[in-house]
Order: sequence, then structure tokens, then C-alpha cells
Amino acid sequence: MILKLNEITKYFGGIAAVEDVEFEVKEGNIVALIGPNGAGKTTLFNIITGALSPNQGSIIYKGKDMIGNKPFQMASAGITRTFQNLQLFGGMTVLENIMAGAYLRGKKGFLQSFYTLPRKCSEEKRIRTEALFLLEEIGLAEMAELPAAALPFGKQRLLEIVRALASEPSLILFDEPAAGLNIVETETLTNYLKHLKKRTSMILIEHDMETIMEAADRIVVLDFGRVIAQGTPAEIQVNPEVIKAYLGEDEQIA
Amino acid sequence: MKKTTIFGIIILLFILIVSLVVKSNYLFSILIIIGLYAIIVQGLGILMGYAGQVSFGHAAFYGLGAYTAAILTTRYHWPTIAALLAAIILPGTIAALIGRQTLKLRELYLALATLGFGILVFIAFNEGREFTGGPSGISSIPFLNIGSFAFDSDRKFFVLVWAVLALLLLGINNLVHSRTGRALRAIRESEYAAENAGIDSASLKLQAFIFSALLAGLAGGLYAFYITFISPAAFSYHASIEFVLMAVVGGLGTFWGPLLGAAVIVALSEILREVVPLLIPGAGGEYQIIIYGIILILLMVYKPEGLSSLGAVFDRSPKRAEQNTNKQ
Amino acid sequence: MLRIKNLSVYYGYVHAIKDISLEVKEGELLVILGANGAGKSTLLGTAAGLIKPAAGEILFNNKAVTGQTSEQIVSKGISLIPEKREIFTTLTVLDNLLLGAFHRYRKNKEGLKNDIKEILGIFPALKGRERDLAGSLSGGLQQMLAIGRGLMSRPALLLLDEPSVGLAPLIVQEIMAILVNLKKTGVTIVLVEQNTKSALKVADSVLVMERGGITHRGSPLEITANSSIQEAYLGRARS
Amino acid sequence: MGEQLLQLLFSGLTVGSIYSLMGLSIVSLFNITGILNLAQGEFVVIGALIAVSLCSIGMPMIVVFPVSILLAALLGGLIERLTINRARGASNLNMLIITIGISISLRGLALLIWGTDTYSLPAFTKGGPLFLGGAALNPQSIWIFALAVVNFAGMYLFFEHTYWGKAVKASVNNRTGARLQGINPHTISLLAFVTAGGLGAAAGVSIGPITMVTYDMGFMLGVKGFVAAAIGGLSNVSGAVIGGLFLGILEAFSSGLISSSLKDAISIIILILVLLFRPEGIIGAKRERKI
Amino acid sequence: MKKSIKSWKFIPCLVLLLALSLIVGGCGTNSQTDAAGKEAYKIGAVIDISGNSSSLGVPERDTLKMMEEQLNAKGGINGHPVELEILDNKSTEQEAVTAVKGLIDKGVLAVIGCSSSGPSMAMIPTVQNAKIPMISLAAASSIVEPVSERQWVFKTPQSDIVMVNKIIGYLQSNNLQKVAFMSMNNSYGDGGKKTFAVAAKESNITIVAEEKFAADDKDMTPQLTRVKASGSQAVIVWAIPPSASILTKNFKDMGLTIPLIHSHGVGNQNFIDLAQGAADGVILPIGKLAVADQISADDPQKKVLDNYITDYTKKYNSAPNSFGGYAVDAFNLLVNAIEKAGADRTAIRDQLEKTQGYTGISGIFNMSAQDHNGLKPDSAVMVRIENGKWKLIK
Repeated sequence: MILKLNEITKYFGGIAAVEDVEFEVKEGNIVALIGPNGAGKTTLFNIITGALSPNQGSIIYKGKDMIGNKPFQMASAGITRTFQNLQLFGGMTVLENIMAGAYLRGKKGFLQSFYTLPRKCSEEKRIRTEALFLLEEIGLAEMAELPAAALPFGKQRLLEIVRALASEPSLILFDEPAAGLNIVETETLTNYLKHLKKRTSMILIEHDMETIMEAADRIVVLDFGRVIAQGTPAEIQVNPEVIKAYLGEDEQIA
Repeated sequence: MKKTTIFGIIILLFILIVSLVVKSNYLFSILIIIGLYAIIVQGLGILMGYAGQVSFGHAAFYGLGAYTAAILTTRYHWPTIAALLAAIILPGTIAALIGRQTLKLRELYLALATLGFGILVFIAFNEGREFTGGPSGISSIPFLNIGSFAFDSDRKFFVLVWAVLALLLLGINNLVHSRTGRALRAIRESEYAAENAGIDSASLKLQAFIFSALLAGLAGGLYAFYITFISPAAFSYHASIEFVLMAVVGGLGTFWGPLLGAAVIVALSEILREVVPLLIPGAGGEYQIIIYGIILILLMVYKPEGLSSLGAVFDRSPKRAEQNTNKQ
Repeated sequence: MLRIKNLSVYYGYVHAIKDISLEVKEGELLVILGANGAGKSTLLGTAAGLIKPAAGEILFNNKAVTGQTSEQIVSKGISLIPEKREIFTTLTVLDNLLLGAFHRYRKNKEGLKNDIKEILGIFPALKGRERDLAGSLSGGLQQMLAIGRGLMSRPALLLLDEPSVGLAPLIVQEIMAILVNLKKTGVTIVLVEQNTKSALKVADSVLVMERGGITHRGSPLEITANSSIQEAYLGRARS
Repeated sequence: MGEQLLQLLFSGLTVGSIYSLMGLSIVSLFNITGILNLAQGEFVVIGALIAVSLCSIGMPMIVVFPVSILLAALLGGLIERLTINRARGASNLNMLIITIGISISLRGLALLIWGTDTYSLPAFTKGGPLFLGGAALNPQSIWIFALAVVNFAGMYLFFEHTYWGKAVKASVNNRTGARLQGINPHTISLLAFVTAGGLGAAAGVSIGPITMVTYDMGFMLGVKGFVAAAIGGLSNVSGAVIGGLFLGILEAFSSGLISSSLKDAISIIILILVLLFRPEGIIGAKRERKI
Repeated sequence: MKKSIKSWKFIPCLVLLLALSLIVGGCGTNSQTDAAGKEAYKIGAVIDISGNSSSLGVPERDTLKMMEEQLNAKGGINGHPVELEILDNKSTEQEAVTAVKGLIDKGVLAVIGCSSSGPSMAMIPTVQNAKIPMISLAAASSIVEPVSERQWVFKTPQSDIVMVNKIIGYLQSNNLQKVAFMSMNNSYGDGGKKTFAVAAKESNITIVAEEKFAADDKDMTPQLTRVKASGSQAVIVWAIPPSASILTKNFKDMGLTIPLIHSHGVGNQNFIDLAQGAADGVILPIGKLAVADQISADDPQKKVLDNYITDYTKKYNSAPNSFGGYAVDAFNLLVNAIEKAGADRTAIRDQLEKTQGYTGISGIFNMSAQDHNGLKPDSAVMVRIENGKWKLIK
């Protein structure tokens, strides 16, 4: 088990955005987080990555309580994420995006960067090679020198995912990675996520039920900040409460 | 590395040729002032163009550097080179002390807070009579010397300032293409995403802030040793704003931007001083001010990315495509 | 109702729309499908006046609206619900709706109250939240507000850009149902969607775009029957 | 002592009203266009200097006041069309620098037309100071205060209780959204600058009798206006008024009771404290930042 | 990496820019010669024409232009025309240094300037190094002292001490022992404060309150409130308009009745106009220019003053003020020295130092190797403002 949430609660101005949320993520698993808009999914992501601190509860990651850590500390512990509204470094090239994502894999500091010693050059070379390899893998290598903002939307999504991978995290949180992708792109993405299971564990917020059914090992359903159900995709699909609150009759058949 | 070397050679050649060919002390003094401002704007450029943090208070660091150098040499008779070192370190230390809290502020709030800091330091220069001489300033500051060699002519000082500038230009070129440079730009593009890549944005922004303060202090110390008289007037918020202007006019986040910005703003006012009376006979300083303002506006309206972007005209970058889509 | 002739749009040096011609008939619900970057949003934005075309002509009710600003176009009866919703987050729900009627405000101040009632009738979920700030609404409600605000301008033609993005399946179904009802009241609708399945259910007519041009046009049935489209946009393993 | 405190309070309110007026016009322009106008002080100076010229050709004050407002409003509109309107989509920093450029040019223009002399303007009402509880109060201070109140009330009514006010707020909040409803942001931006010019002149003409008018005093007025606005929360109209009065009174009391040389330092320290610990302003409601 | 390639295109621009500044900066020292063939004498001036001190600089510039015209109309110096180049330093120190270096490059024989103390101080090391005589138009005595470090520097305005002594004399003769001192927070106010504090101590006058205000303060009531509470018998103010005028109005508004003594910084009509009647009763030391019509006809300065007033008024349609007067003296001192010394800078300096009995606007100058100002206390008079006019206190 890589991550365990205990009784996470977060209030915004007296209203509970997230209340007593508990679930766990097993190593190499994909856990999907679903629920209506405003159910608190993104808030929960913000809590797990340290951007928000909960009013109560604990986040046990690799056996340690991570409450109070800032996002960059979470990242160096191995938790990183993607964003619902893309947060690419738009003015930087695709390659630089990845290399910036691999920040944790380098050591050179502010003043060391100033006048380069040969030994430090090799670090730069290594990071560049690794970044190119990642781009190669996902088919973005020929776009390496383009500014990230110039990529089509679907490729930007992919780039954000690869950037998250570049730091070699052990847990990635994906916030609606398939939003705005068409069905074919979504399929590619689903396959890629399944392929990633070898390298990292994942939590996934997604509305596209087919992606979820196909990729997720477990599903956690949130409504009004509470967990209303969790289980395997097959269990969730037929859970009447989930159908009522989220899926609707239509999706049940799919 | 090749490119850095070429840049270095160009600048060295420039220094060599200018220092051999030019005879006019006036021209040297302009180039020295451009060099000093370029040093400050280099640091400010890292802060604004890479870390994405604006500062309207850098004249304070510039002034702190100048006063440190002046006070240590005139009052405590330190060797000039040691005083120059202190002139670099003290502003950096103060930046470290105030930076962490201040840099939590965003955009306009940060601009106002740094402006306020600048005014506070300016008041301190005026009020700390025992140390700073108050509004009357400090005179008889010695020339900078290393052992028996003194930088007592404009030519020598020019070589010194531009050599320092060249070293900085190359260092900064290394910096921005390094892990740290990428991290700084990442912070500017999206702080959330940068944090989630493990970049400690608060600490890195602070480092950039300290770095820019160190450079401003260095320029201030050199200024004191060059003019050999200082008073608070040179370090008011007007100067801070001027530095920001230079940074933006030159182009943020570019290699030549800071040097170009400093050169254009300084040269512009010198050129206007000479040219305006030719165009409008009998014109006083009024027209220079108006024309200066108008040129500034035109630049920002038609070249908002700064002058160094002129070179990019031929570069058919598809980056522009995103600009039409809505900004919220 | 809306006729587009030989339209070309550039973003900087990118040729986003290449010589497109199409027609939207009065009272129909046209669905536009296509990959990201195919030019769908650009097409809608151009029709609504947000983007200036490089060449071509746009006719609305047989009158040219080419190159007019969105401020002018909305008063002619075209309303765009943009992908990012663009609601006024710092204003109340009520004010958002009121401002939807900006171009006809001077003509009919009192009638607006009734219009708002009508809109709240279409979107009962917004009822009781009129005084809340629009920014405090959940994504689904914001989308409804955006559509409601668009309807307040009494458009003859409603352009919707991916209304289902980021919404729970249940809400997507709800919104599709609302669109069908709207069509019944005589509003012509152009819907750009990635959520192909839901969109095809409500479409009268479907248009497929690819790299700035139109590749197919037909009824939903024809489109689903076309194997190449099937493969490219509807997915192999699905439906 | 009581008399002394009252005197300081009067002084603080006088200066505070001036700062409020500045803060108010800066905040309203900021709220409408998202531009922090560093040239606002120059609008004040130009307005006052126009009034000086009008007075010198013998116009009565009652005519001078509206005419200078009108002329300054025209100038404001002209400037918007020539600069701001042409720089659509520029970043905040670029806009800020454009306003610095405007401020420099206007200062040069004022220097060219009116020279370096300091001018004074006649007070609205004749007669010496009023004595209340032994402390002197200049009647012009009351006019300035009244103008600040009227401006504030006008702004408040406009933004909170008119349809156009809502349209303006909408255009600030979301430009594209506003355009799609038929609200033209360019018109709004133009009107905003026309208003800023007019408000500036109104402020200039009314503070002139107390502060005198010099071509280069605009920048300092602008800076004080910003400090007032920031203390009030930068985007809060009532905050600007209260921030201005607070700043004025703070300055008066600190120079009257503590030390006149530390007066500016004290107000800057307060500014920085407010920015650091209450960025929403001294009267704004505290909110948790949402991501 | 691609980015830096782009920036390559910038080098030509940079080179161009520097080339431009080379051309404009003009390294040439080619002198013009007039019809008679005699080489022109070049004199430089660095004046605060714009910026903070522009109200000083503008009348100085106007006066200098007038003086140049008059001199050349008369045939120049020993037949040599005079070429006067006036540069603006924008009231900043750095620009003053740059400007003076430019002038030196152009081969000027001497420089006049600057209008205010800061820029004047900043120019000193440059002129000392280049060995160029300089005559400052600024008040601070530190500009010419110690003379051993300022051999090349002279100045024409009365030093603060001249004015302070006048005021002390007035206080003593009216038996005022407890005074409040208010000063503008800049080098002018600061200089006055320091000098007065020393002189007051020597003459047993106690300063019971010391207040400051900024040049751009809009209300001095708080400071005056403190002064009022301090029980002082007179208020001495070291400031220039507009803040001096505002202070005077506040003083009147608060109903204070103790004597209000200003410095010579308010010695122009503008001060009286701005104070709108509140200036009546103000006492101040001033150069004789302001009361030229009231001094006795046998005063040696009478004729000089009248001539300047007539000429200036004729040309610029407004009365001159003491700042312009400083420029007159600087120009004439220099012309006199060049007349004797010719185009030799060291000789000019020596002649300046030897100046004896030159009757100028600010007084009668008697320079020496110890005194590079040369003015005595009789160069100032005390005046009271009555009905908006200067009235000499006999």
C-alpha cells in the first residue's frame, strides 16, 4: 500500500468541501475518483499534493504522515499531479518542459549554474537524454523544440502527463486527463495509463466512464464531499446510489 | 558552450576596441553608466523575466551598495576593494531578510510592497545623518584601487565595469540554460505546476531576489567609487521605476535585453538632449521629456515584448497563435 | 439561416480554417465533430465575431455579418456559449442572467423579470441560487448558467462549444435534454462536441471537421454507418 | 492638548480627503479596466493647471470648475484612444509602463505650457478659517471632503444599483464573456478614462487652493493615492476612501505627536504591514484563498 | 538554445546604437571662428533645467542666454566671441557628471553650475581632475570648502552663514531667545539647519523645537501644532515655495502671532503670490536684488541691480529673481577672469581667486585663496513683507 487517507476533512467558510474521506491506493494500482461536479474531488487532490492543508485527518504515504508538507515537498517524496486546466510551461519548449519536470533528478543550484564545471555539464546531458527518451516513447520527439503552447490540445495533455513522469514519481494524480480529448485520443490515453502501472501508482479523476471502467482497479465515489461508495468497477457500475447521484440511467448500460 | 565563448569574445573585443579607440571621457562616462545600469537590470531581469516577480524597489539595493562603499571608505577607511565586497553582501543580506515574506505577495501587491521598501530605505538615507550625511550626502569617496593600481580614469573604469558586466552576462547565460534557469521560468509560467515538479518556488524566488540585490549592490558600490559623491536623490523610487523600464524596454527573459534596455534608456536621454534642440530650435528640456514619454508608450504599444524581440521578427513562431484566445 | 461561404481563418501563421462553406437550416440541431485542433471552436468563434476571418463571407438570415464584432453580432440574434463558459464569476447568478439581455435591455426593462423566470424554469437547478456569486457554483451549474445567460439574449441561433466538458454523465444527459427542448421552441442550435455518443443522440444533422476543413456531412445515421468516421471519431472498441 | 489633537485631526482629514480622492479615482479605474493608472496624479495636475489658466483670463470659479473637468475628461478620452486602446491584450506590467509613459509625457506637456512656476487657485468660498474648539479648519477642506463623499456615493450607486454598473463589472470580470453579451469593453475603457480625467480635474481644482499646483506634483499625489488604495484593499471603492482618510490622519498624528521626519516612514510601514497581513485591506473581509 | 541564436540578430543593433551615440556625443573639438578670425571662447554650463530644482534652473538658463547675447553684441572678450553651451542635468547628480564630461570633451575653458548643491558636489571630482574652473550657483558652503580640496571650484550665492548671521542679528536686537526651527527635508533645509544650530549656540539662542517637512507635503499644520505647543518666541523656516507658502498659510490660519522668519529661499514674488496674503509680516534675509528700488542710491550695487532688472524684464517680460542673479555673477566673474588670463584654464582659475571688489548682484566679491565665495554679511539685508511687497528693514 502506497497511500492511505484517514478521515480527511476540509472546510471552506464553514461548509465541508471534503468530509471524513478515507481510502487507500495499492502499489501499481489505478484508483479512480468519480462524482458529480463540486463533489470535492479536486479539493481532495489539492490536499493530497499539499496545496491545501486539511482541517483534520492524516495522509499516510509510504508509512509516513505527510500532513503539513508543501507541494514541492510532496513532489520530492514522489507524489506529483496533472491539472484539469492544463498548467504547461507554455513559453518553454516541449523538451524544456520535460527537463523542468525532471528538476528533482538534478542537483545543480543557483550559483553552481553560473559558471559551469565539466562535471556539471554531464548532469545536464543526462537529463536531456532522459527527457528525449520519454518524448520518444510517447511520440512527441519531433516536436521537442516547439514551444509547448504551440502543440495541439491533445498533445498538450500528453505532454503534461510525461512531464509528471519525468521526476520518476511513485504516485501520480491525474485530474480529468481525458477532458477535451476525442474518443480515439481517449483510447490511446487509456492504454498509456494502463502501461504506466508498471512504473507508478495513480489516482484518476475522470468523467469518461469507459476510460474508468477499463483502466481503474478500484473506484471511489464522492458526493457532497463524502465517500458514498467504493469498490471495483463492476461493483460501482451497479451501485444504485451511484447511479442516482452520478451515472444516470443511461450510463449504466454502457 | 561554443555560443557562450563567442559571446564572450564579442564583448571582450568590444571592450578592447572601445577602450583603445575612444578618447572622449563623456562617451566613457555614458558607457560606464550604461554598464552599471545593465548590471542592475541583469539581476532585475532574472527576477522579473525568469522568476516572474516584479520589484519597484531596486534603487534601494543600489543605494545600499553605494552607501556601504562610501561609508566604509570615508568613515572607517576600509580598503576600497573590501568595501566593494561589503557593498555586494549587505544588500544581499537585507534582501534575504525581507524577501521571504515579501515574495509571498503577488503582482501589484508585490510591486507596491517593494516600492514601499524603496521609499523606506530612501527615508533612512535622508534621516540617518550621522552615517549617511543626510540629504547633503557623502563626498570625497576615494577611487577604487587594487593595491597600488587605482581606477582613477574613465577609461580604466570603463574596462572594469564592462569586464564585470561581461562576466555576468556569460554567467547569466549559463544560469538561464541550466536546471535552475528552467525552474525559474517554470515558476513564471505556472507556479502550481512548478511546485508539483518538486521546485521549491519560495526558496528559488528568494534566491533570485537575493541575487538581483547582490548585483544592484555591486553596481551601487561601483557607482560610489566612480562618481565619488553620493546623496539620497540618486536612489529614490524614480530610479527604481527607471530600472524596471530598462528591463521591460530591453525585453524580459532575453540575453541582450538588459544591456539593450539600459543602453537605449540612457542613450535616448543623451541623444534627445542633443537632437531635440536641432529639430525644434530653442526647445528646452520640456520637449525631451515629452518625446521620451511618447517613445516609451510607442515601444510598449507596438513592441510589448521589448526591443530584443526585434530579432524574432523573421522567426515564424507559431506561439502567437495562442494569443488570440481569451485571457481571463 | 446561417450561411458560411469560403471562410478562411488564420491564427498568426496557422491556417486554422481552410475555405469552409456550410449552411445551417432554420430549426435544426447541427452537431460538429472533429479532433482537437480541427478548427471547430475557431469556426464558432468566427461566426460569433470573436475572431476575424481572413477571407470568406458569413450570412445570417441572408445579411452579411462578416467581420462584425461580437457586440454587433449578438444583437442580430446569434449567441455563443463558449467552451470556457466565460461567466461573470464575481457577479450574482441573477446579474449574469440580466446581463445576457444587454443588447435589448433598453427596449424592455420590465419584461426581463419574466424572461428570467422562464430561464429558471428551464434550469430548475439554478432556482434559489439567484443571489449566489456565479463563481461559487459547481461546474454543471455554471454550464447551465452560461446557457441560460446565452438564452437571455433571445437568440435565433445558439452556438454551443463543448458544453459537456468536465461534467458528470448525469448532467450531460440533462443538458442534452434541455437542448432538445430548446430546439422545440424554435431555436436553431449548432453544437460542437467531443462527447460523440450523447451528441449524436440529439443531432438532426452532423458535420465532421478535420484540419480546418469539412470532410463529411450527413444525418447521424449516415455518419455512424461510415466506417472511416467510425474508426477515427467513434472508436473501434466502442458503441 | 485637546485642542492640539483636534487640530491634528482637522489636518489629517484635509490631507486624508485629498488622498481619498486620489485613491478613489485610481481604484475605480483599476476596477473597470484592470489598469493601475500611474498617470492619475498628472490628470489632477493638468485639470488644476487648466483651471489656473481659465481663472487667469477672468472666468468665475463656477464656470471654471465644470469647464476644466470637461477638458480634462476629453484629454483622458484622447489618451485612452491613442495609447491604452492600441495596446489591447498587453500584460499588466506593460500597461503599467504605458501609464508611466503617459505620466512622463503629460508632465513634460505641463512643463511646456505652464512652466516650473507654482500656481494657486482661489478657494471655492471666501473667508478665513473656521475655529472649532480652538482648532482652525480651512473651509476648502470641507469642500474637498464633500467632493470625496459625492464621488464615493456616485461610484457606489453606479456600480451597485445600475444596470450599466453591472455591465462594467461584468466586463472587468470576463472580457470575452462581456463581449458575447454585446457589452463593448472598448467603449467601457474609453468611458473609464474619460471619467478618470474628469475626476482628476475635479480633484485638482478643489485641492489647488490648499496644495498649490506645480507641474511635477502629480507623481507624489499618485503614490499617496496608491498607498491609500492599497490600505483599503486595492479594488475596494469604500476601502479607498477610508484608506485615504486613515493615511491622512495617520500622517498628521505621527508628525504632530511622534516626529515629523518619520511621518512618511510610519505610513509606509503601515502600508507594508497591511500588504503582508491583510492584503484584502483594512476593511475587506478575510477570505481563504481558493486554488 | 534556439533562443540565443535569435538574439544574434541583435548585435548589429547594439553596434548601431553605440555608433549613434559616438556620432551624437561628438568627439570633435573643432572650434568655430568668427568673421574677424578670432577663435571663440567656449564656456559650458550645467543647469537644473528640468526635474526637482527646475524653478532655480530656468531663470538661470534664461539669464545666461541673455548675458551671452549681450556680451557677443559688445564684441565678446578681447574680440573673441563667447560660445556658451548650456546643458540640462535634469536635477540629477549622475546626469550632471555626464554633462560636465561632455563639456570638457568639447574643450570648454570653464563651467558654470549646477543650480543645486547635490549635482554641484557630484561635478567637483571631475573638474578637479580635469583642472577646469567651475563656478557653482548653489548655496551650500561645502561646495567650496575646504578650499584645499576645491582649488578649482568657486560659487556665487551667499553661503548659509551670511544669511544665518543676519537672522541671528535680528533675533538678538529684538530679544528673541527661544525659537523654533523648521526646515525642508532636503540639502537646502539641512544646510540651513546645521549652520543655524551652530550659530545659535554661539549667540545663546535656544532652539526649543525642530521640525521637518517634505518638499511635497501639502499641509504643515501638524508640525506647526508642535511648534505652537513648544512656547517658542519666533519661528525660523528654511524652505522654498511651494511648501514655504503652504506653511505660511497654515501659520496664518492657525492664528499664530509670533514672528515668522523665512530664509532667502523664499526671495521671489512667487512666494508672496502663492501665500495669498498670508505672507504679510514675514521677515527674511535676502540679497539686495529684491529691494533694489529701496536701497539708497549711493549703494555701490544699485546700478548693477537696476541694469539687470531692466534688461531681464525687457527680454523676458517678468522680474528677475536671485537665482538669475547668481548666474549673472558667475558669468561676469568668469568673463573678467578670461579677459585677463586668456584661454588658459590655470590662469583663469588664478584670476578668479584674485577677484577683488567685483560688484555683482549678490554683493561685492573679494575672493582669496581661503575664500572661494568672497561675499561678506553686508551682501544681504533683512526685509519684511508688507502688502505683498518687500520692505527693507533699516
